[in-house]
Amino acid sequence: MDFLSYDFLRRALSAAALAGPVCGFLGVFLTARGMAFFSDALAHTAITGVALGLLAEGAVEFWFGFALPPGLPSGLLILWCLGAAWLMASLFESARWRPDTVMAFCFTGSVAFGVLVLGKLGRYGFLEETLFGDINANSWGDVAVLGAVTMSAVIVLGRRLREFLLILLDEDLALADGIPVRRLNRILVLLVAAVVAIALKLLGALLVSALLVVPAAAARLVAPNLRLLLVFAGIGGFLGSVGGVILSFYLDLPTGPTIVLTQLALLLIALGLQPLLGHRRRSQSRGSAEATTSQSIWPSSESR
Amino acid sequence: MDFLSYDFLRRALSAAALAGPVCGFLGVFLTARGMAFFSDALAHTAITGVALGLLAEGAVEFWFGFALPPGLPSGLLILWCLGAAWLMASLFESARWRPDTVMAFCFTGSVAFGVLVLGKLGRYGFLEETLFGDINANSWGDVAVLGAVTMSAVIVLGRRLREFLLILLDEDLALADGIPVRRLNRILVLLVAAVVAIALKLLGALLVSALLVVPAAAARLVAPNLRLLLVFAGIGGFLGSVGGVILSFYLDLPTGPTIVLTQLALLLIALGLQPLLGHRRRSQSRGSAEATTSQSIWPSSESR
Amino acid sequence: MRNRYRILGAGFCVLLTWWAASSVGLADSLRPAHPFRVLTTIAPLYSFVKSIAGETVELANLLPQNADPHDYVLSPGDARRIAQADLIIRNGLGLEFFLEKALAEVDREKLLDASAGITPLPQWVSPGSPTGGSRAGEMPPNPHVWLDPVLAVVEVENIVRELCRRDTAKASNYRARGKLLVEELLRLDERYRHSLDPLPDKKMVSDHDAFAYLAERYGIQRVAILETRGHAGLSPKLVAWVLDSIVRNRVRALFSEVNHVSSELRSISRDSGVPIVLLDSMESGALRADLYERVAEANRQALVGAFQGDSSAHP
Amino acid sequence: MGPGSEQGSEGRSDAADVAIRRAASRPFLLRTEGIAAGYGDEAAFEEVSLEVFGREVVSLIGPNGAGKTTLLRCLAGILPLRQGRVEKAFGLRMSYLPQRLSFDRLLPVTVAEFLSLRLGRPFFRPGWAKQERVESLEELGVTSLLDRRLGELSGGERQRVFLAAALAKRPQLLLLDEPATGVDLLGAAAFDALLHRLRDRDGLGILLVSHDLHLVHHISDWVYFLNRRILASGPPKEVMREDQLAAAYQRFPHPG
Amino acid sequence: MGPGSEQGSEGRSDAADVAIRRAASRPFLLRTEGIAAGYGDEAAFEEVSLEVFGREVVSLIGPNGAGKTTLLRCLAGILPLRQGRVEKAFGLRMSYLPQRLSFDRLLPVTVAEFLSLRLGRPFFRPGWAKQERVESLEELGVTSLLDRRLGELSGGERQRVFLAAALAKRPQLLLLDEPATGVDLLGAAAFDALLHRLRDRDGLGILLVSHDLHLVHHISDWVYFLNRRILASGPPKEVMREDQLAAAYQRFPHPG
Ligand SMILES: Nc1ncnc2c1ncn2[C@@H]1O[C@H](COP(=O)(O)OP(=O)(O)OP(=O)(O)O)[C@@H](O)[C@H]1O
Ligand SMILES: Nc1ncnc2c1ncn2[C@@H]1O[C@H](COP(=O)(O)OP(=O)(O)OP(=O)(O)O)[C@@H](O)[C@H]1O
Ligand SMILES: [Mg+2]
Ligand SMILES: [Mg+2]
Ligand SMILES: [Zn+2]
Repeated sequence: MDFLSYDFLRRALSAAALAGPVCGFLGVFLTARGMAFFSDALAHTAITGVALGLLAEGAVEFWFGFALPPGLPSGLLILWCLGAAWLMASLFESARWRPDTVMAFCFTGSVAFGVLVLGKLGRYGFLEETLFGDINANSWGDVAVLGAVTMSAVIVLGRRLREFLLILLDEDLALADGIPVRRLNRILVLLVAAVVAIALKLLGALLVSALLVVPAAAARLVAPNLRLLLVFAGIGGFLGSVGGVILSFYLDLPTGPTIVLTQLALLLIALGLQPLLGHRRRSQSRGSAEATTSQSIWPSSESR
Repeated sequence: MDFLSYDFLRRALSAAALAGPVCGFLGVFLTARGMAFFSDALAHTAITGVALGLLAEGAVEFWFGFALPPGLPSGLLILWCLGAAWLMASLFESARWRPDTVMAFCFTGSVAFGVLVLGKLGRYGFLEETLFGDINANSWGDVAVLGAVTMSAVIVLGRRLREFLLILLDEDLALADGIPVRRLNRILVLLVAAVVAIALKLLGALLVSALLVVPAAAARLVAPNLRLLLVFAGIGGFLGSVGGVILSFYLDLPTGPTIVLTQLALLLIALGLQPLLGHRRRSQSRGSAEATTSQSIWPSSESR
Repeated sequence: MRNRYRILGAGFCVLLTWWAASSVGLADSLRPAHPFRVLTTIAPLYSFVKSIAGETVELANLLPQNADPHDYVLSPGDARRIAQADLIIRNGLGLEFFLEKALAEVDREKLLDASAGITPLPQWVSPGSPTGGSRAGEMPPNPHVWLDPVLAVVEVENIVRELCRRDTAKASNYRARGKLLVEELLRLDERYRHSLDPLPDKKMVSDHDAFAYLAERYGIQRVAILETRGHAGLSPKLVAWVLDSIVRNRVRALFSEVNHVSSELRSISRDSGVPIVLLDSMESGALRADLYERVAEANRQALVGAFQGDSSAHP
Repeated sequence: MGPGSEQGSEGRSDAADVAIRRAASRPFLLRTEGIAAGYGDEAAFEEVSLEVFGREVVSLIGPNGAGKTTLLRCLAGILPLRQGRVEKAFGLRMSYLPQRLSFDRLLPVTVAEFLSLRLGRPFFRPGWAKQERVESLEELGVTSLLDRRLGELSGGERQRVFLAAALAKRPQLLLLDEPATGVDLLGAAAFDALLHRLRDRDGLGILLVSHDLHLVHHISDWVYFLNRRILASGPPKEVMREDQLAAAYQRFPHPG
Repeated sequence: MGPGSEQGSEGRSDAADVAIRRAASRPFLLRTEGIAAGYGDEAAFEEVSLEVFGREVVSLIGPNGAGKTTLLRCLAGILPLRQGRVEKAFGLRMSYLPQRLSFDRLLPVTVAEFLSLRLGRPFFRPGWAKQERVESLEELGVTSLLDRRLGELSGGERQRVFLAAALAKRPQLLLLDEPATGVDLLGAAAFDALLHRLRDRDGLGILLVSHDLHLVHHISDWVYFLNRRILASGPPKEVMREDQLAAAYQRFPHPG
């Protein structure tokens, strides 16, 4: 395989292979709660994060006389995203607004503030970088951080899957079953934030939400049940992002948009597959309808 | 007033005064249906619109040998936005996805496609323009188009307010009452699309959703009922956008972000006012609780 | 049973991930012998190298025609070209922001800043803004040095020196052709001087500060620059100040570039009645050896035309 | 008449008699002929033919999942028909109370505003609800809730509000899907009295879906028993005798 | 005993007697002491002190908006208390059935998956629900719904599923908020039988909120009458005599 001889492509592929499935999986949770734009909003708050980072850099240089390394380091960006996610999660719980409203004003507010500050500082370059990202410019260090985040996401989700899914179904029921809903919600949001903070470097704020939303949306088309929804979303995320990297190499296109368009192609394929699978689902539910009519008219009388 | 001597500022002020209240008003409908990001998604599809416009321009020049006026003309942009809104509205009705999921993949798909094409054409300048817009660069023609759209929005909403609000409350109930829910939903979506297409030139895709979402979110904080919610959202939209233009002149800041931050400042003021108004509301509902307890224990027995 | 397939599928994904991640350890591919590979970032540098080295080097340029260096995003092809290049020639002074990340992995030895040794001008700060004047010193440098033919000579000399050092076998060839190019550039400078010096009242309002060095060299006063690229709109105060300055200074032309005329400049042109004259910063020009001479000549004629006032659009 | 007017058994002339008397004395409102509808590819009900006249309460009973809600949604015009046709009296005004209510609980709609919207009263001056004494609002205890927000009502209060709004619309035909769900004892009694009054005084036709067979038996003029198809129909006294019902269930596991 | 054990009237020793006998013969599960909770600044209920023991059905009745649902939500741990305290038996396992069910109707969760999640069974192999014969699933007719999606059930079917899941959890204390809403006749009968069996055979304590006073009267061992405060409590035979109830309503319009 020709493209594997380039180190930057190996990095890009590893990053895509790590981020793709985890994002797809997390996306199921986000799309089921009307938070499809969460990643998007979070990614755009990074603009304000970058702006504040630059301000802080300037302040440190001014007051203490030494220069920080330029730009907001990855570590700080992750911290920023975690903080912003925490804040938004608190606002979600305030029950005055729907989550998407909260996200929308955090989104626009951050963009407005960030753009103002970056404009005053004359550092628009960072804006571009945050909006578009560059998967071909990441280092093995980034991949390692991504790997760590992915691992922790997998571990947390794996161990708490039942709880997370119950919360997804009905928060009240989950609370009554003694599940720490608030805590798990926060954990989920922070996981997404960490993944987004890193995916940001790969795809940029404008496209990162595709990684989370599109596989889940595609999986909804073909999954007959929740288990397969989760599995399909993970697989779709993997195929879309790894396939996107490979395609972008062979077609010599920017990688980020190619990944997104590959994911969307998967969505269209799922749309095409739907009639076939829909058929299976229909016959399934027809089966259960027969079961209903074959019992006596009051459904429960047979078992008495 | 110093700033009124500049023609471009008069234009900017008129545009803000027209777009602000209508966007605030429409925002109430969007935020109540989990469509806070609709304007955002729509605005970003404009990137693909611009890209296709450029492609078409190139094709025309190549095949027919004459050059079209550069850029996508306003008229075509509006048409594009209307088309995209129509498509999204059809997808909303498909009932496979939540609206925000639909918007998220339309959003990222358009950005990805647009960035790819604009990148290949080397016309990123249009991307900037679409993302950021500039209220100070509009012409009286733009203002006139905005005025026309605003007028039609006001007329449609004013005449059909009851229907629109019933649909907001419960679509099934509205359908049973003989309201053409589908048609009115489409009309609403198209109105938003037209307003967004024009607001795009003022604030750009990144910030346009603030015009729609923030006043409605702020109004929710202080409005004790639906009537005042609508009124406050309209007033908030007006104050925020006109105030933003004026502030941006005196503080020497870019206008778009300043409008958004002014709107957000109004939101914070509303948050501060909330305890006061909350007090009123409490005593109100305490009143009604007394009414409940002053009837006999079965609430309806008193009237029998 | 079906469940087992699902688990197998998931396991397959994990395996693929592992494979992709571990393929790092694969042996580096062997590099076959190849001609000297030079990579430039923008079209004017490409045109210089093409003039100096002709077909003797394998020359590539990063920025495709029409792309804007201020907000370019690298594609995997670009990353490959960077990885394969023996010498990367960039303009420097912050122009190639898009390269910073990618270059972090590249051997610094392979890199040449063509603008080395030039004292840069700071980026334009509007005197109209309250903090403007005091901040001039701390603004980042303006990278567009190549548009001044005299500074272009410095860049050409830098390139010739580096090529000779790296590719000693063809050094004399490079030096000879470099000399020709320098002479050509000096002739251009002469023509600029000849045609522009006699013209009075040379004032410039533009929406991209690409022509700062050129203006400095030939006595064109930059009245106002509305830097719109990558900006979230302008402050109305700045626009108002620009409008006032245009009237006060009797500016006779607004300058912009093909495909980059900002809507703000159009609006100002409409409001003030001052026409827009198109120049070319070559940033996104066609990849040809004679790009520089041709475009510089076209720019000269446009400038002369604008300042001679034969464009009778002035009110 | 036997439990089904569909079977051509010995009860034929008897059933026909009752049906003819029913039709003769009352204004025609709505008739369906062999309609079917459903979700996906599957029909929730099929071959349903029924009639509703003015000045009568027609009940639709049947087990969970029988298709009652689906049928009402079809008649209300929410769901499209698959087959058959619906014939309506000219200019028929209908009002529908859905089984599931869904709206944005955070939206600050007050009860008075909701009533204004639903009843087509002036939205920006909802004071009318307090001044005018609307019968159904008063009797269902909704007048004391007028300033409350719809989203913060208890389940039963909300049901009362929606029910009162549906009754207050004063249509010619009322479609009620489990209207008394979650409503307390006195609320249910008030509802019962209102139904009687709307039928007898105002001549409304009412199509009622309910699992409360006591209510159905006591209030209905005509009962349809639905389980994907109509298995039996007739006056409640005849259809709802316990032995008859049991027999009917045994006899028609697969209707048609 | 009179309709309220709260009043220190002539029935005092009688009421105390009954209460003592009740406590003596049954394991303690849960006791609240003067608790209050509500929304916003307002209390939905106040000064509520009640007890639930094992092997008994305790019913909570009261008008719409009385605070019954709010009280159950407090006991289930969903809503925080404002005042008072709740004492629970050590390691008490509770199961709650909410009055309003809300979930994403588009999410493709099957009934079997929901049951796996709710009952803590293996989520990726929901076949257990078909193989094992779980009593409450069978009797409430949920076994035939296992492959259906939760979002496409009818109202009554959905209520059956949630109810069956709550019962199948086999907790020590069941909190049921209007459990038989929308469930058809036979479903309600099955539910009734199940309640009896859970109480008598498995020794569960059950706190039931219902507007079906017939059911309450017939099944309860103890009844609390709530309208923001507890107005009366006692065995159903005593609290729910119609004259007594009516008297109680007249006597306590403003409790406390
Ligand atoms: N989310 C909420 N926000 C504000 N107030 C609420 C909310 N939910 C209920 N209330 C109010 O609290 C009071 C008690 O409500 P609750 O739901 O506990 O009543 P309930 O006894 O269960 O009534 P029902 O029999 O109708 O179910 C009512 O006045 C109700 O309007
Ligand atoms: N949105 C839906 N999508 C798919 N199937 C549905 C949907 N709603 C209902 N069904 C199915 O259609 C059939 C009829 O449902 P319907 O709601 O009409 O029953 P019902 O008679 O009203 O029952 P209940 O007494 O429980 O309210 C049921 O089998 C149900 O599972
Ligand atoms: Mg129903
Ligand atoms: Mg309740
Ligand atoms: Zn430039």
